[in-house]
Amino acid sequence: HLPILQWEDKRGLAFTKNNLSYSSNALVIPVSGDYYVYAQVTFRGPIEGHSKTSSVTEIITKVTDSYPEPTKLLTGTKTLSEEGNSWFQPIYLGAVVSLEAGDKLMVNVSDIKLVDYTKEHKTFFGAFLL
Amino acid sequence: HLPILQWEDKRGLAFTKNNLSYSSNALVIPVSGDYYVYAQVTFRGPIEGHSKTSSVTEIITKVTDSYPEPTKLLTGTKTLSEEGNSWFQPIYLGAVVSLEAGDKLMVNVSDIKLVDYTKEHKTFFGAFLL
Amino acid sequence: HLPILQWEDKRGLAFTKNNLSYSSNALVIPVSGDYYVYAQVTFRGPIEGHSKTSSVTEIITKVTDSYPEPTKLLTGTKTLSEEGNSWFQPIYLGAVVSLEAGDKLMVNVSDIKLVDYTKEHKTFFGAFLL
Amino acid sequence: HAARPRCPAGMNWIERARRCCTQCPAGTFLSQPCSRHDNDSVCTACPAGTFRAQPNTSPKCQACYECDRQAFQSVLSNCSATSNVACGCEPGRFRDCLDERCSDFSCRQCQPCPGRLIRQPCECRWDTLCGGCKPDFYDEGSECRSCRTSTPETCGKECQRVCGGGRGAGAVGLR
Repeated sequence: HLPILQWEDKRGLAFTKNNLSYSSNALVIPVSGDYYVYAQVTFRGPIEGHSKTSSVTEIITKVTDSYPEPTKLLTGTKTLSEEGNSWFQPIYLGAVVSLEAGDKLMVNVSDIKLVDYTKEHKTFFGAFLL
Repeated sequence: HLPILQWEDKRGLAFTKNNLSYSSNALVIPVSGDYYVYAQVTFRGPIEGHSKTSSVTEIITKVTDSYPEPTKLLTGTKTLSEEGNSWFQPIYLGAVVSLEAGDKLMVNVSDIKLVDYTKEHKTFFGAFLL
Repeated sequence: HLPILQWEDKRGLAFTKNNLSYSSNALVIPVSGDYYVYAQVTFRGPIEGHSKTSSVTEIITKVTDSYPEPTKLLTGTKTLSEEGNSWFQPIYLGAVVSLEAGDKLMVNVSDIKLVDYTKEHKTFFGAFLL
Repeated sequence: HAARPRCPAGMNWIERARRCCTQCPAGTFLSQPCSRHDNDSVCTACPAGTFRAQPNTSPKCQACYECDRQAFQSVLSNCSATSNVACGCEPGRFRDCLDERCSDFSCRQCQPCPGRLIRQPCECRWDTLCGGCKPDFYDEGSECRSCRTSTPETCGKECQRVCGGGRGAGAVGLR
């Protein structure tokens, strides 16, 4: 499986409420229902000593007690045509998904070294109950 | 007009509820109000035997009984600078729009052959009442 | 600070309601709470007599009475690899943020001359209370 | 939410029933959850176009992927109630993967290696690996040319070395 991003859930713009909690890199769904789930990851490169990046991928995944394998909910995958210069590329994803209480939501990325984690307003993740 | 995408509305992650229905390639609005409407289309190419693609476009359109022509609600259009290699390009759109009961929402694309329809988590479309 | 975009708030698809108002280029928050804030800016170039654009940036910013400086809420920034031809590039941003009554939301861009303001469905900005 | 006791193998915790209930077998989904009383899980076969590869208590089955016909993918195995579709490449093509996972790929034509030996034939996972020139072909720049198409005027050193015969026989004899 692709690497899973870790998130800040308290400081700065980050917060959790209404029992939607964050633990072990996942948002934990408190009550069954339809949620708008979204995430943006800003990728940037090149990374010295790192092979040239041809594409970047962000996936919002669900892990649930009712099924032993993670389920891909949303995927953003983009090829890059940056010729060796420094590049940055945001990928935004968002949609409504039906979730069960106890389900966990995570964000996977193709390469964690390419993620710009330096500013909370460039890479973020959230969900709200409709 | 640009080609209209067809959607799966029951299987897998897809669902409709609260009388928001899907018919003839359109979401049909059950009750007047403000809706957050969104769609992502993943485009990919090149397609052999297909002229080089210079840009891709996704438009969420409204058809309403009160006006004979479709109205463009949201447009995402992007030029491509991919040199012959295989490329992927997602376009996400989302915004609040005021809709009337009976209005129909559709997704048009610049070229249907360039749409990656193979996985439900890469190309999706939805709406919810605020 | 980066230039601030001006918006149409009444004509066409634009509207404000529930006391969410627009004044001096900003959405004004009527009641404290969590809002889903979003904006898309379509950038396009090149502009004659304008140096080559290496990247475009869109930032949704908050100005609040409780703090003298603007706060960056969401940022989308992307490098461009368009070789002199005409290019266009949308950037969509959206997320939930906690706001106070009286807070003002604005959209800043790296270069106002590159913004495609010609069509309301290509460049838009909004927010709704959860 | 309240802590959940561990369920025995083959059973999953059902929040609404507040008890462990039997998993539905692969190829089916939980169409009716067990209830607090005694009736157990009711399972229904996955509708066409969907699957569940593992035992589960899911409310729905997963939608099958589709092979990308525009990218010359072919179906290696159809989607069944218990497995997703598997996609490969049409004959004479190989996978041009987007990244190492190769979950996204297009199928490009295998290179033909004109006039060359084939060191490794084209397969779904990789392109043909061309070798040196075939017998009776000589190396000209990046191409292998047939001796038959050469003429005394065009037959350079390498051509003479490989093709020999009536062309510059003396030079060849002196080797």
